[in-house]
Amino acid sequence: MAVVFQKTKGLTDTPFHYCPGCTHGIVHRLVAEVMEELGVLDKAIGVAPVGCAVFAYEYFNCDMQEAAHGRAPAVATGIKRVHPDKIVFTYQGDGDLAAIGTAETVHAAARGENITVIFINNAIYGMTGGQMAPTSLIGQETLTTPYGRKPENNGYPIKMCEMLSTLEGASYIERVSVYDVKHVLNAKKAIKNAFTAQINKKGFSMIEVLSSCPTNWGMSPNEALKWIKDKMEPYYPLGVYKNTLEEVKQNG
Amino acid sequence: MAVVFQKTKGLTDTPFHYCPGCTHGIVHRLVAEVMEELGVLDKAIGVAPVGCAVFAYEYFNCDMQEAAHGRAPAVATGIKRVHPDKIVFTYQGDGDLAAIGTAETVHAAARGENITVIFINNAIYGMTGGQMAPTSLIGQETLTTPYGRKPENNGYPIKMCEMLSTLEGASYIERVSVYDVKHVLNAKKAIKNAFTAQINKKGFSMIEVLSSCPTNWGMSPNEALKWIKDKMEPYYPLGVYKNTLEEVKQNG
Amino acid sequence: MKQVIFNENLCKSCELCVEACPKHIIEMDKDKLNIKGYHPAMIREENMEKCISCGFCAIMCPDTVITVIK
Amino acid sequence: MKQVIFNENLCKSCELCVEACPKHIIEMDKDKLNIKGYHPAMIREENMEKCISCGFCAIMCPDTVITVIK
Amino acid sequence: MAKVLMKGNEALAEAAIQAGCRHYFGYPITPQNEVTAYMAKRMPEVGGVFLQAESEVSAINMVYGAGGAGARVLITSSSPGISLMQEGISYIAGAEVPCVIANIMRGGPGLGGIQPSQSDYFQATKGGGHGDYKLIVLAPSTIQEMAELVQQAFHIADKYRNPVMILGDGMLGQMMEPVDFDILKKEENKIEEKPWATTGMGTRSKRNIINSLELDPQVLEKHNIEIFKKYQKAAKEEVRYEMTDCEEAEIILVAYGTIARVAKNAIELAKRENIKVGLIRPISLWPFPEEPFKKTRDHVKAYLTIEMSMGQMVEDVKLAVNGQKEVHFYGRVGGMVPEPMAILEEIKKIRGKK
Amino acid sequence: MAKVLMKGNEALAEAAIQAGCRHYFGYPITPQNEVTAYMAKRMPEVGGVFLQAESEVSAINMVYGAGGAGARVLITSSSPGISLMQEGISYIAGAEVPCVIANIMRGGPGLGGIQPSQSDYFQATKGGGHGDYKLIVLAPSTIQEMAELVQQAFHIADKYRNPVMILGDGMLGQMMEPVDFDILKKEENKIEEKPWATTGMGTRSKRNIINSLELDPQVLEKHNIEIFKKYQKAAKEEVRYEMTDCEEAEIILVAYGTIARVAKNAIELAKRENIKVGLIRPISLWPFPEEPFKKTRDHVKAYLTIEMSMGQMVEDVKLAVNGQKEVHFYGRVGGMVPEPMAILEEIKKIRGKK
Amino acid sequence: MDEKIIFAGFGGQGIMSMGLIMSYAGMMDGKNVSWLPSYGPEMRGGTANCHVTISDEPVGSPIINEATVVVAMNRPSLEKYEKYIVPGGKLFINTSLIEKKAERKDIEIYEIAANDIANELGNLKIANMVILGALVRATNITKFESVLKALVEVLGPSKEHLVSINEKALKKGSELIENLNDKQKSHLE
Amino acid sequence: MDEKIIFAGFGGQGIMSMGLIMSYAGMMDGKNVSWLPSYGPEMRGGTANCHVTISDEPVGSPIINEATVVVAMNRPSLEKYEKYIVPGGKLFINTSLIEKKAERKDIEIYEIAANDIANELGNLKIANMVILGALVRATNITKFESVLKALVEVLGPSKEHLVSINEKALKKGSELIENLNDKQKSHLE
Ligand SMILES: Cc1ncc(C[n+]2csc(CCOP(=O)(O)OP(=O)(O)O)c2C)c(N)n1
Ligand SMILES: Cc1ncc(C[n+]2csc(CCOP(=O)(O)OP(=O)(O)O)c2C)c(N)n1
Ligand code: SF4
Ligand code: SF4
Ligand code: SF4
Ligand code: SF4
Ligand code: SF4
Ligand code: SF4
Ligand SMILES: [Mg+2]
Ligand SMILES: [Mg+2]
Repeated sequence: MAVVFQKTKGLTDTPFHYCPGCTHGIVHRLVAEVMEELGVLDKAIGVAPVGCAVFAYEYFNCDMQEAAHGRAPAVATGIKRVHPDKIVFTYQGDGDLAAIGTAETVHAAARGENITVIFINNAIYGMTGGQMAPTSLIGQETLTTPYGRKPENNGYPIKMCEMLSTLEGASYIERVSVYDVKHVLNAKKAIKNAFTAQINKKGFSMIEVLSSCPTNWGMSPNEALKWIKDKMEPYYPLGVYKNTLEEVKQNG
Repeated sequence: MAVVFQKTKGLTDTPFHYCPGCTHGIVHRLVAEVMEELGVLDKAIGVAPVGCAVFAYEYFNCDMQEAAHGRAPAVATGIKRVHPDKIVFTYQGDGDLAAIGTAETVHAAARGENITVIFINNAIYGMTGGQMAPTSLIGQETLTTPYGRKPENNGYPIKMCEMLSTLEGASYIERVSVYDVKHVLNAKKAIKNAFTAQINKKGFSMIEVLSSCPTNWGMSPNEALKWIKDKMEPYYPLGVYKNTLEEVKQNG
Repeated sequence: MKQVIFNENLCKSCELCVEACPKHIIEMDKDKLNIKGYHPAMIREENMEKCISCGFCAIMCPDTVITVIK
Repeated sequence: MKQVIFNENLCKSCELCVEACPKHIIEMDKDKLNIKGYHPAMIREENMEKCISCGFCAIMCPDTVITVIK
Repeated sequence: MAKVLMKGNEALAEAAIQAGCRHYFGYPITPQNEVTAYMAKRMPEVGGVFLQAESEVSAINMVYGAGGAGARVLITSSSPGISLMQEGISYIAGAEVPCVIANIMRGGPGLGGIQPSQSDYFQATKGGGHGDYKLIVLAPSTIQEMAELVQQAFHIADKYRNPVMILGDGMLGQMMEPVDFDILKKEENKIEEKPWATTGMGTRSKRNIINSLELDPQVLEKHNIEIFKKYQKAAKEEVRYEMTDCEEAEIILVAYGTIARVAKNAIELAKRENIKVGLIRPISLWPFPEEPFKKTRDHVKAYLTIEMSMGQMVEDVKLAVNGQKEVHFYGRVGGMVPEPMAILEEIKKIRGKK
Repeated sequence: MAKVLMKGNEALAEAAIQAGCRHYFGYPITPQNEVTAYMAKRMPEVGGVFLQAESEVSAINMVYGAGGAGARVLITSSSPGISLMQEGISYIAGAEVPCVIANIMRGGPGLGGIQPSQSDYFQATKGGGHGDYKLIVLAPSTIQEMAELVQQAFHIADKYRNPVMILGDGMLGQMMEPVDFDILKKEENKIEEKPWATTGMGTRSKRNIINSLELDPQVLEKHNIEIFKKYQKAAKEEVRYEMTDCEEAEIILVAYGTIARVAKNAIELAKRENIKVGLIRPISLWPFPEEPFKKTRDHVKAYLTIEMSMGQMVEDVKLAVNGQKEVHFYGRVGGMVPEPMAILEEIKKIRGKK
Repeated sequence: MDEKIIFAGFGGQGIMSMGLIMSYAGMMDGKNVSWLPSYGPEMRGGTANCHVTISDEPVGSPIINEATVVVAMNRPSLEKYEKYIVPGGKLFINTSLIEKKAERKDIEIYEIAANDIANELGNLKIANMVILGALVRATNITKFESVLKALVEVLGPSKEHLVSINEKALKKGSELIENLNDKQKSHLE
Repeated sequence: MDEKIIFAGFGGQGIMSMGLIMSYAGMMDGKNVSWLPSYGPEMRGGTANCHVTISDEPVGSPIINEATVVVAMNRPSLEKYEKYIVPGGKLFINTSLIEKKAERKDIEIYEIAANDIANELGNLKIANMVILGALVRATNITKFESVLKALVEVLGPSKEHLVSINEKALKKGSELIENLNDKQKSHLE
């Protein structure tokens, strides 16, 4: 009898509060599995965002700090500067990381702050009920773009990986998705690379995960996965945007 | 008798408060000349930063608003949305634009906000007496990097043109300098392109000017110009980073 | 012995596992409501043998409902 | 008539014009202090004719001290 | 338009539009999201601008820009978002730019919760930002009053060239009541010329400058004093309050916003037991109404301030009562709402005392 | 180390380091830049961390992270920068994270000026951020006291798991006086275990979580009440003040920080004219000292509060005096400093009244 | 009149609409009304409720601590709100989803298998209207015609096609009450 | 003793150092001292000043409204601060840069061509020390030795090589006062 799959010790027993089929759950599990596999749970300190993942501190089986909206990278910086040998990560949504937290994100990367950022791009503000995110697609209808996102009024969706990879301090940056098994497995590899970069003290690492919000997209969970693939992926190409790491290159 | 050079009507008669040889003065003049030449002084609204250029509102011969530190692009956005047919510009230092105002800068660009940003990169916080700027060079000694800027502690200097040109909303982005006559003339051309982009409603335009701060660099004004050329330019390559404009291409 | 175990009360009936299973053997138990009020996912006894223990269902499940044993 | 006019009281003695002038005819007036307490830039009468009215001095002057007339 | 049933947040938005507001900048936050959603839909219909900013910091600075440029401009948020605006608000007051800011309060501190609260009273009335400045703060108690006060807020903001704050709580933002927009005073919708605004010089000979910087202490002091002259005027002309059953009251409740409604229920309960209780409901929190206290403090036995906070407005009540009578406090926090019965208990306790 | 001549800003920084602070996050702003510069030089020498953040918003959140992770951490700024920190400060208080925040105040509102001011008193003491929380606020009057209070601030912050604010003005930051670090109480440098901090679980069995979110109103209310119990304790144990010549005083001045020094000069002037004037100098602004007023309000004729503001602390003075005696106010703003002679004039005016 | 009604159930059961329709109807009758929803994440998956006041006097607090009527669409709602009802008040229980019996003896209790009836009518989503129809008939808080008008208002132009099925459900609920025999009313003592 | 000294001049004239050295010297004498500079942009190009108090009693306000001594290193300083001096107080004027005469008749005035003397000593930058030397000698606020010790302190190890030239200037200033004849003192009436 062999266990093919069982729940990681990286997660607590608290059931997720996420909506049915929300991929926040998948990404949580991947991060937790990676931390377990790398053996860093006992020295990990996570930072939860304000967004649907606000309760992340209930789920990750390690010390956690809950940040103000957008400020997770600053909070993580504070923690990391106190405990440079601990593993510090943030878990953030697109509103959190790419709107209100833009400066904190850019400067954590520019500083080469040795932390890992997990960035959930679901093209919407999930928690507050479906407003436009900085990553919402052109034409996308949201609570605050009821006539569809228009470049003239709302500008263009931000590509964070592309933008941050122009910064020298960034060590590992990859965009992945979780819309099917293959991509989930690849996402996990990417997350492992990012944590490995941190363990090797290479500087700032970030994994952007194209993720779903069935509730606010108004779709079934499976339709939502298809929407990631059909609509998001073409605008947000998957791939490694920055990789300054010998070891990690072999890994990835 | 022909006037080869005389003071532009784009400037008021108030003498600049800048230190001797500070190139803020040159850039002020260029912006003012461009506005005069384009005939937009009567419909221009400028936004002054917090930084050595805080008194810009005393100098530009047009309506002006003084912004909070870093928030000039947001203030300009507010103005432009009220007066879409007026010419709105900001004038900002590197601390203002690339540190505290990072989010405002990035999102004005991402929105394709139809404004023009003049960005003075002097690799230092001039007004507060010479602290590290996000653009200070590695090894540069400042009040807050008394042992030289070290990547491990202070990260890497940010290249704003490179970063912002990854954004779709940016229409015209160029980096210039003013360390000699040729470069001053070229800087003026660039600034004209940026304003022209705005007049043609193309979206966000920004000109980064490598500039000097003799006082806080601890150099004579002429030495400081040489430092721009020898130290800054190699790290911050001059050139057009984004140009989505037919008309402007001809111009530039 | 081959087993796919559903921690029923965690299931939210999202059907991601259903779509993920290459053998199409997972379905919602329309006769049952779990404590959250959802029809949980299940595999009928008779279909269990078709399972190839690929773990895809568990990989796609957002709520770590599933354990796969070979 | 060729003229390079210095609005003396605006000058801060930075010497950027000095460096910019291809004819090396600009110097600081060490005998004079302007209202700001600086020795202003000047061109000696005898050097004026060397001026080629290129305007470089004015282009580099950060304080719009200089007017160039040809 | 006859009466319509509307959420407080929606009435806020609609009243602003009817008052001529064509510029809204905001950032989503519960429990005020309906304002943002309403504006996103409505503004394009009336040719106005709705802009979702990248943050509250940015939004308030857009407001500063737009208000300086002459627009009637609205921004709304809830507690943590309002905290982020404190620098911007201080700038707006310092530069004498009119605008309307609404805080639909939720429980704090920090991330806190999203249920109703009144624990930002100090921040709103004493000055959460730096420097000497005041907001004129209006606290509606019904949806109808929300509409009316929002409209007046724009008028007052223009009159004083100062930001005006609407202070409501999550309950007021979320609940629905009938609103009649027809009875709003139309004259307050008229926007007067703003010759000081940055509109581009055009043929104007003087440049317009919007600014709060003044390095010379003497000039800065003068500027401060000028601003405070406006506040003195406002303290005379903008005081608003409601008094209920105060003439013969033995105990007077003091409460604002939705809690004043709960207080009224408590008064009814008290009546049943033949206890005479009155209510002072400050509508303008700044300027805080002192008259009703002067009028009543001779005959009343004590005041009881009721808030959804650990005790904030109670300080202003004490200042107004000035030691003449006892001032008591009863509060619930974190989203808990005082119940009429509990208030009655408090009343009885006070009566019981000697 | 014997006495050294030091700027207030430098003494602040050095005292922090001596109190075991090894983490400083900040952003440049006048008139507190000497702290940043000093820390940039000193921290590497003692193996500590100096980090210039990208903004005050970011800096205060780094402080939240570092404080939550168990460090003694300092942040300093001046008025506009402190306004930007209001959300973060509310979070830190809500999550019960200790830290020390210094505000070296300058004139406002908005960009204002850079000369000394005391116009952030309300923000510091009433709560500039959202929600019910308090900072413990200490106001030194000399450089020596700056060093002592900074050291105590770290101790108090840890004791209550609450942010403590040092409230000084530009003058105090910029001036030099001799400081003797040897006389600081060494026990306050000892850092006690922080079993609640996020240090990585290691062999600990319970996860440590730093958080201020609580969606359940009942639980959030309880959390608020718990925090206020700490404040009640602080209100008993952390009250600090100085009384000078109050016993026989006819008029008592109330002033804090550097202005208390000016007030002392005014007392000397008054003495020459045989006017008996005393001084109450609150050292803790929150908790505000009420005892000195209770002790004096029977025999004194009136109080005169002197501030570099349009009148802020005067409200707390009034609350403490509770209508028993007149409370007057004299203030200068924008960087102007009250002069002893002008204070004497005010004293005479008050004496002249009936 | 001073009616205070609490509607409670799962998110998705149409709790908010029941309250809205009652409020509109009250308003059309010329009464003072207020409607207060629960909001935020507490609604996601969890319970939803709204408080509706319909009164001759201006509405005081919109929060209802003492309800004249409670509608419990699921079990947690019954458990939470039964105790809110004033003596003599009315409680409507959706027995399709609630097996538990009410405990109070001093109130009128109406047990309605709303989901089953809605199912029979061909649309599970109108279970709420079945109960609402019953409520209106049993309480006489508003006129039935007002409710029908309110329904049109609340559905709005985009959902006009749903008016008739909802009407049917309202009527069905109303009939249930009309047909009540004394035995069923026996809960009230 | 309760001496209140204002030093004023251009930025770059070493105004702050004069004040610092006096403060250190006072501290070494066991007095209470305070030093308050002007700061910020007002110093850039403009005037700089500092207020130094040296007193037997703890220092009250560090701001000086009534000075016992004023040092004016340039004309604007003279114009601004002459009126701050208490009757019988002392005013030091750098006549190298100030043509204007003092107006007060109720104070002691010392006119010193500090820049010229410094030039003679071979370093324009020590004009401030010439005046300081004179001040110390004329006022006896502190001991000359204390000033010399303070000088070493203020210059610090990095500028140790400048000690001797500064000392020279201090002594020169001191001598100027010693050599003062009655005629020169005639300003004091
Ligand atoms: C300062 C502040 N502003 C706004 C909010 C409200 N808010 C909570 S979550 C959120 C956005 C969440 O969107 P995102 O970061 O994309 O996360 P998601 O929910 O989509 O996972 C907002 C605006 C807040 N809590 N604090
Ligand atoms: C909120 C806030 N933080 C800090 C400051 C202080 N400050 C004024 S200017 C400045 C930086 C100026 O540097 P930069 O933008 O590079 O302009 P420069 O002076 O170099 O032209 C700072 C930090 C402020 N005024 N407001
Ligand atoms: S709202 Fe969207 S992002 Fe949030 S939990 Fe639900 S599905 Fe996930
Ligand atoms: S400090 Fe630097 S940037 Fe500022 S005016 Fe002087 S030289 Fe220019
Ligand atoms: S393990 Fe594979 S085959 Fe078996 S049920 Fe899961 S997905 Fe289907
Ligand atoms: S994926 Fe998980 S939660 Fe979704 S239906 Fe399958 S078992 Fe249930
Ligand atoms: S115009 Fe040209 S040649 Fe003449 S002085 Fe100027 S720089 Fe020299
Ligand atoms: S460049 Fe201008 S300011 Fe500088 S020395 Fe020449 S004339 Fe004077
Ligand atoms: Mg999102
Ligand atoms: Mg700069």
